[in-house]
Amino acid sequence: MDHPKVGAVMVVGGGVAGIQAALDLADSGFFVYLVENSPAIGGVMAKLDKTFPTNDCSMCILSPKLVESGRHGNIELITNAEVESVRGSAGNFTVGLRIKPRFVNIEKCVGCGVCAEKCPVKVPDRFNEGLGDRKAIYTKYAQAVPSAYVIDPEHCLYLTKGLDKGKDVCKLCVKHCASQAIDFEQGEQFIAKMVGAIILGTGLETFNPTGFINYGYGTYPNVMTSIEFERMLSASGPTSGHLERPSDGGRPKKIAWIQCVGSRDVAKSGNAYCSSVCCTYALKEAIVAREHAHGELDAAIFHMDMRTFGKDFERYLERARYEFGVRLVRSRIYELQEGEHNELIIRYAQLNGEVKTETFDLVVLSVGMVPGKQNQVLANKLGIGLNKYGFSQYPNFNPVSTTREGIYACGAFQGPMDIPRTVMHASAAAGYAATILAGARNTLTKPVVKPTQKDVAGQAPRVGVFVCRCGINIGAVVDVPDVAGYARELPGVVHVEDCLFACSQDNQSKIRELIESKNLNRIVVASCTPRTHEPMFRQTLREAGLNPYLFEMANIREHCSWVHAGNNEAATQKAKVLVKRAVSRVVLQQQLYEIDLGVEQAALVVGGGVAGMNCALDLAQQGIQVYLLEKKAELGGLTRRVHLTMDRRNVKGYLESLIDAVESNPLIQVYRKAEIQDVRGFVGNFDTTFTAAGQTHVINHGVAVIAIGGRQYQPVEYLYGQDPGVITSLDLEEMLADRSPALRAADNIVMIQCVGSRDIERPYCSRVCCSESVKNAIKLKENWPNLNVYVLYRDMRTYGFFEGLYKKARNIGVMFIKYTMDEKPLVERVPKKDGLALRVTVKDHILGRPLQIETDFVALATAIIAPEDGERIAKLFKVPRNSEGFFLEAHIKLRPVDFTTDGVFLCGLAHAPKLIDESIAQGKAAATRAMTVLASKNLVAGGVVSAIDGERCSGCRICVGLCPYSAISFNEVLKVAEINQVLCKGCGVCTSACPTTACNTSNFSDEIIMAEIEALCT
Amino acid sequence: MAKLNLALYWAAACGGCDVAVLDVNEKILDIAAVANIVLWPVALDHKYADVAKMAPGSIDLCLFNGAIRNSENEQIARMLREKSQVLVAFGSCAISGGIPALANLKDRDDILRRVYLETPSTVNPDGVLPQTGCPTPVGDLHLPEFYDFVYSLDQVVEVDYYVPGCPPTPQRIWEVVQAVVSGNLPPRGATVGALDKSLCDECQRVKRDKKIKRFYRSHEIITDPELCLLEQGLLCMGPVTRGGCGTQCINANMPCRGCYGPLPGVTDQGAKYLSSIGAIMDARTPEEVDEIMQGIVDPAGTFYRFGMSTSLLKGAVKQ
Amino acid sequence: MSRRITIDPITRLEGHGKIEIFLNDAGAVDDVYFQIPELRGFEKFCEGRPVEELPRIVSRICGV
Amino acid sequence: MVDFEPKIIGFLCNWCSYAGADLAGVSRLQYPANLRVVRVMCSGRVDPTFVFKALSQGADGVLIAGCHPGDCHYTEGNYNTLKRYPLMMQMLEQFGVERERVRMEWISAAEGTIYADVVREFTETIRQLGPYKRRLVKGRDQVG
Repeated sequence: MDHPKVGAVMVVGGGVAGIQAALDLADSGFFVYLVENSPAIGGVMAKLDKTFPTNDCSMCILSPKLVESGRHGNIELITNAEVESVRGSAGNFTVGLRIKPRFVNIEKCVGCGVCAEKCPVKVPDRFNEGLGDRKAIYTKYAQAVPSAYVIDPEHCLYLTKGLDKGKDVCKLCVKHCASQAIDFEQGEQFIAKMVGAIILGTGLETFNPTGFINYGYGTYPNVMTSIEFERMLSASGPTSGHLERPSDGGRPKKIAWIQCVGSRDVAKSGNAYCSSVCCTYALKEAIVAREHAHGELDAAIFHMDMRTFGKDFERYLERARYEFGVRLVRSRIYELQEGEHNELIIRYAQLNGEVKTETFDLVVLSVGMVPGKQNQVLANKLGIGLNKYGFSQYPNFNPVSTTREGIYACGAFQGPMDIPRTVMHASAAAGYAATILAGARNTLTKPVVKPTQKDVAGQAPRVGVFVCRCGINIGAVVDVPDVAGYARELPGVVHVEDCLFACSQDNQSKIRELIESKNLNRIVVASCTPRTHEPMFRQTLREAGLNPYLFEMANIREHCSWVHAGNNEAATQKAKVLVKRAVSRVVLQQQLYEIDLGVEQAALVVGGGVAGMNCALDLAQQGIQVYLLEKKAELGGLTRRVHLTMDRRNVKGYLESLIDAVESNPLIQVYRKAEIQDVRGFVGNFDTTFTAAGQTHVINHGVAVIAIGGRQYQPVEYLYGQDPGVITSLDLEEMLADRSPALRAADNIVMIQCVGSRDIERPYCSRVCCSESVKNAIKLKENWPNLNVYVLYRDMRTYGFFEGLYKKARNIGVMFIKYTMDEKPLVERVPKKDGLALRVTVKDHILGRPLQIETDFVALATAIIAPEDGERIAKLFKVPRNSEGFFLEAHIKLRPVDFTTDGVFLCGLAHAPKLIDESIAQGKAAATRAMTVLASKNLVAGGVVSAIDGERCSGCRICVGLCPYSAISFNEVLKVAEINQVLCKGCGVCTSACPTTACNTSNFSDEIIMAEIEALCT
Repeated sequence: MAKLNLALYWAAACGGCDVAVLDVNEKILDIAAVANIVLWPVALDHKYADVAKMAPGSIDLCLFNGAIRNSENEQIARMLREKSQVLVAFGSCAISGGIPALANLKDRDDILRRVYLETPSTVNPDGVLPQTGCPTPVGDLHLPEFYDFVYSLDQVVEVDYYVPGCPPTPQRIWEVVQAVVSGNLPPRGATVGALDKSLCDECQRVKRDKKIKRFYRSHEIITDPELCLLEQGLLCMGPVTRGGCGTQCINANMPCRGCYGPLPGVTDQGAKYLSSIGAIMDARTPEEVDEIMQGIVDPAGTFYRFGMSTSLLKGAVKQ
Repeated sequence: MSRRITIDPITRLEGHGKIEIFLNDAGAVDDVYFQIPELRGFEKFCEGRPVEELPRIVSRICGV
Repeated sequence: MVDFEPKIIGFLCNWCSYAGADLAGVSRLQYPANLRVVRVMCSGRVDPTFVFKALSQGADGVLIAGCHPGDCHYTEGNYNTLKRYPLMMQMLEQFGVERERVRMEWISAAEGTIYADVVREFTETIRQLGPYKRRLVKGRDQVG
């Protein structure tokens, strides 16, 4: 590429995938255009009530990222926009965008919602799957980002009936909009943006089951899709979380979920893949539904295989079954009948063949994932190929690449995947973009300007109070002038303003000007919630040269006017008390400073497997010095024993090329037979001592990545180790690769699944064994067609596109026999003519009678277990592990490769069992996340943090061990506890636990909170 | 240099503080050498009337111990305040109500009924309760009024210095006397005769990490004399109490009960201790917490053993 | 005229006390009252306290 | 005592319950104006001293609200609240404070309706209970 690289990236699609990729890139020195075709970012995840496997509330964990990307200096949100054309090549693209008019000026609109109240037109709300309705002028959902409203051109009276006839029809919104944000002159815009790379994350659509007439979706009112049920569960949904039967609004007593609607189905939908998420989300919906009904609900899930293969998903299945009483019925439901009160009758065959009928109040169709409608249109415009199902995933060792260089894909655009894997792929895609644009880092990003700050320490407080009307949102209920008058009398207050919109741009300049002219050293804004507006006001204080922490808000909107609308007198009194609290707090607040810390531009990668090597390569290609430590004598880890991927790609060849690339990269220093002795320091400044080949080294590095992989379970059951015929699937793969004669001579081979997985000691699924066994079975049948291959399984978990392999195996005669935990197969050695032979006895689930197979080989699908030195590494880096010994990430969905301890990252089997492609993606994701620390050149820490006064600490150690971020350590020499302010997140738990007030959290001290209480009580 | 007029008085107390002053043993002579004791009911025979006649401020130093429980306590407290240059709240009762203030958990009438009517050894057929006034053929008799609340000294009169402890240890008393004699006293309102760090700073026991699986009542466990008592599951209030007592109770293998009062900046010793204890319980589920709670039977009576009067809630009030 | 002698407080013992001596006109003792004004209520506030803590509480009945 | 207007103090954790209260506002759910909010970064920061301080300063009821166990933004902060609450309630009972006056709730950022219900229900409970009679230590001059 001769032309210079553009230091910007376009991310298409504003769901959780696009948001994660955008934030990672924006935090590591690239400008990002986040293009979303709907009026607000958030994607499908914004529609979810809770998310598995932790039952976190979806909005709780998504909204911080929404707000952050909404106001990130290096991200430009372009909503209501679609990609029209793309020209150029990797490093230098020109993308044409078509922006549909919003008819509302985003800058001016403050999201007060008055227009929506006045708008006469009601429209079925697609966000709530049509269950509720919205107005013609609306926001996509309550916490939408951007929060500006948008007018629906198909339903707005003026736009449909007035505009072209030049008549002023309706226009109530214009009349009532206090900040003149409505702008009907807006037309369609075409703009072009220059970017270096493009990331596609336009996500999924749920399968529309109308075609399944036998399920009666669309005709039987009490049949709904899982996404509609999700909206019904959601507290901010149409029924605000109450379970209601659509037919009569009554409370459902019995709900059935039908799995695999539009997935694993060739006949009707042609979607022969498994959508990977429906089993687990059905469990979640059943659990949450039972919680909403306080247990008085019979929840049954009709399924073929229960595919909970992700990290902690198996435990979730067990909890659903035993703790939450969800009924799991293994039966493929063909059709639904409707009784005369709209109840639904299901006739199904049980395992033992007996036919049963049950009636349910509600049936939820667990619809699968299909590619977004525009994905095909977008792919054509970008010139990238999609597979036969319309997804972009295709067999190669670059899991997030597309068929065109410089364009990457992540999330459901690639293929059906859950949110943790989506977020990993988003970070990986950001990593690819960053590597090809490494030279152009920090070229287009806006530098963070820090004006000089005047020191007001010691001055008597001079408080400026700004009481906001927020148009009529506050003003209509709270008597703002009365509150302003009251505020004038409060001690320390020298100036009070009564403003229409405190957050508007012109009011920011008024605040700056008043700080100057009135020499104010404290600011109180009485308006809305600090959660969304505090950062903005703090920025205003910074620009006015005042320490941003000398600021406090009184929430007189969400916590006052909006919730006491009918009681103006009480709301006004309460507003006064809330302002009094804010003033009594702000006068005690001190100036806080953020500490800039240098970040050593070097990374330590522990573990030289596929994940570790990919991470090291990505970092090195972005100019970072990498130290790669491998415990064994050679690189490669467990992958050395694998020959082919599921779709027959040569793993050995890939591994060799990967090892060459690592060894030949000048910035990567590889240390074999390395063992870490000691790790000190913290994010940006670690010092690690290790020995390698007899020498001791001490290196300084800014970040650390743990990629120490996993181990293969050594079976003790099924005569493993006592009979040469009993081997593991990896042994079998080896023999297959060498076309070993013993195999050629064999008549029967029996594979047994879940050996060491999904049992009491290891209650997790090792994810890869089902696909591995199917791969081997197909290769066996292709080599030797008349060889009998049996697979004894509990649940066949060939997720995603591997479902095709499972189908192919069945077609070419591989026999699958289901066994249950309490009737495991029996492997014995029985006398045969010239010695002993292996015999496997298993109960056939269809015949219900034991089946005896004399076999030449028994191939055990053994579990992947945690790395053996996991505990030692965990202690060295002070990072947690889960009960099974795998490492515990900061957040299973939103930060899957970070630890709660900053600066330490995680990838590969050490996180959880996964396929080679997934380890590659996670390795690259870890590199990207590490770059957000390394690229910032200086880390900002501090602000609201805790500190311990060494003079007053008595060494009682009550606080030591309380901190999840290991920020508190004990100084054995001085016999006092100390807090590392870089790691401290300011939660204040140590301050509340400290018995002597030696520990204090700045601006959340006991003194301040007591003052607040006093102000609120008197 | 003229002798120091010294007064020692006891309100609702047990006399332990006065005996503690005697425990300075031979140094009592040094005190006698520099001080002229004008009131010390436990040891000397001065009468209230004598003190009443004294000019205001003529007492240089008054060591006032005991809580204010009845009107006589209050009356004498006000008189001594008026007569004294430096009024010292001496010992836990004067500073924060002490053991007598445990009565604030009970109702005034229940106390009288229990003491004068219900106790097995009481013979009081006609159920006579003490009255403030009692006419007799020869004249009226008066008794002080029994208040429904036990006050600390500074809730009644202004106090110049606080010397905590139940009782304050002799060495600390000697230090206070010397400080007064030499005149180098910290600003008024300060606590003297105690440290600004908690007992843990003084305590020689080995401390490892505070993760408590179970709490024990003191008779339920034989404690290891080397190890921190709290870490062994005893509710030792050392961490939340001022040092200065030489960890006497802990040295006797008994958990500290917080008589030296809270550290500077702590508003309520009992609530603060509860906050610390809650943080170091090793529990994740409500069931586990209930399990651990079995070992804590009387939080109010234990965590406010000496500080009920100055606690935030002050006592039990019938709602 | 009958006289009344009050010894308040009585000293050199634990606790508070007051003696009121009433003399008749001849100066002889007509009647004497010995009054104990002190009450703290250990009998009541010890209720509800753990038995093993009692020795550390009731020791404050008298510290002399 | 039904015309008495209770004064209630609510300690809300910034990440979940405060956000839930915001959502109740955004969704215009109506509830009585008796509860006044103190925002803390984590419910684990709420020291029982604050609850006693509120009661002693004139509050008739106190609410402590945090993230559901497992949801905590700081991973484990709310477990401290879970551990302190029963011990504090046992002590409050000894001080004669009725159990219903101090309440702990787990409220997530999406549970605006639950927050509004809790405030409505809690205000009514306290209204029925009547004002909290606190021990007033009158000024130094009129003791007794």
